[in-house]
Amino acid sequence: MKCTVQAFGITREIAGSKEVVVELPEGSTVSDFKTVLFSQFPRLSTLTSLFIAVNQAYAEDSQVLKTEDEIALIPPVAGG
Amino acid sequence: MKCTVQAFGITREIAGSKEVVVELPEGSTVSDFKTVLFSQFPRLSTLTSLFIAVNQAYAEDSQVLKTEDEIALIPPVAGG
Amino acid sequence: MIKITPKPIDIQKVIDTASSLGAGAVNVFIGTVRNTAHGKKVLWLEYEAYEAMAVAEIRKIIDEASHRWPLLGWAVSHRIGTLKPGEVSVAIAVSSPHRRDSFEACQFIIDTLKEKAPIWKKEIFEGGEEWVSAQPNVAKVYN
Amino acid sequence: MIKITPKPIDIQKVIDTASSLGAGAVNVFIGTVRNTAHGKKVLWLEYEAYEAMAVAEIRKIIDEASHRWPLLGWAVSHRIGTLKPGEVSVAIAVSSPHRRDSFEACQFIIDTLKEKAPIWKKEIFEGGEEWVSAQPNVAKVYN
Repeated sequence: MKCTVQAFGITREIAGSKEVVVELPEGSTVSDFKTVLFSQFPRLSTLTSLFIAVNQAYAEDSQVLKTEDEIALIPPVAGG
Repeated sequence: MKCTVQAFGITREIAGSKEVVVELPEGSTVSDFKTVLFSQFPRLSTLTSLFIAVNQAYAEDSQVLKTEDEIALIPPVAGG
Repeated sequence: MIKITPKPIDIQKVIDTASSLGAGAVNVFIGTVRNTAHGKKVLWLEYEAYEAMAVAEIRKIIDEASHRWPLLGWAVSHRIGTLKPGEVSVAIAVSSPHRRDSFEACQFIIDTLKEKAPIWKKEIFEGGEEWVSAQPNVAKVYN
Repeated sequence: MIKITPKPIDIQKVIDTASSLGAGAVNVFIGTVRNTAHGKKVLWLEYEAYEAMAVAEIRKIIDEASHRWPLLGWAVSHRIGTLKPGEVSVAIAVSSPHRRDSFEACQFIIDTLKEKAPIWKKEIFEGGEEWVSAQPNVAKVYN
């Protein structure tokens, strides 16, 4: 399946775009997604941390992704 | 010596006036002053506490009063 | 800025006075008149201060706070006179490089102000009135 | 009120939104842009948010705070876009019957917001720029 992923902050700059497309086998988990993502954008693995948001909430590594999910890259936050 | 004393809050209402005059022997302390004050206005001794301010600062019971001192009655405070 | 005033408190001015370009944090405490106390409806409050001494005591509190926390700015404004429920009785603002210090210092200032500053309030209820904390055997009011 | 906005934050409005007639205390935290970080002069900051999720995360934080403390009102406004030193990046206000709760709840909200809300900032220095906290081996900035 083809996932369109929103990228914010430093991940947006590393990806060079607000959105990145990642091709994943059906039934992939968040953890699988990160493996593919890091191979596609190796610099993302140098961040202090990288969380994945699914449908506007922090996702566990074991969560299974579906085509219709809203996925986003959450590098270390620094609000306030 | 004659001390003119400022009264605030409930002490002003008990004294019935913003200022009360207390006659004291020379060399009197804050403690002596309170004794005379309580005999003059017995209801003042029913307050939760009564501090005496001398020259705009809290005074110890042992402090000796002088004619030129600015004296004030400080019933329990409740600012804020 | 330490101010004892019969006029409504300008909170934005208190904040602006306390702010600093080197600060990352401003903490502000605002005391407001509650519409109830001891289960009774409050009609209004009468605040009274020994103004010169109140300013002197608040200055001591600020000096102590500045000694204990790295404050970059501060302001305290306390209202006197007649206040209705919802009105602002006191506004305190402090700024510091980091936020924890601003919280701690602001809380210290209001806690100590309530303990030391010669300011009094009388609550006027329906059918009664009372100088807060002045007499024993009367429920204490905290805010 | 939870607001993520590119416009300057109206602090008085945040306070008014959080205020309540039953409250004796309002605590307000204001985050401001510092003019230095890691000893370097900050020219400006760029704030960016994943807006829908930021609002959702802040709502969870408010729910948790409302569960832990007796809050009567609250408001959170976070700015995004370009901010210069001295400008307000975030304002949080909470009201409660008694003051200690307002301090604790407000501090909990800003602490947790900084930890959880998907908001990012890039510091632009003279001769460089940096996404705060994003990469290891770079001094962290707290405010």
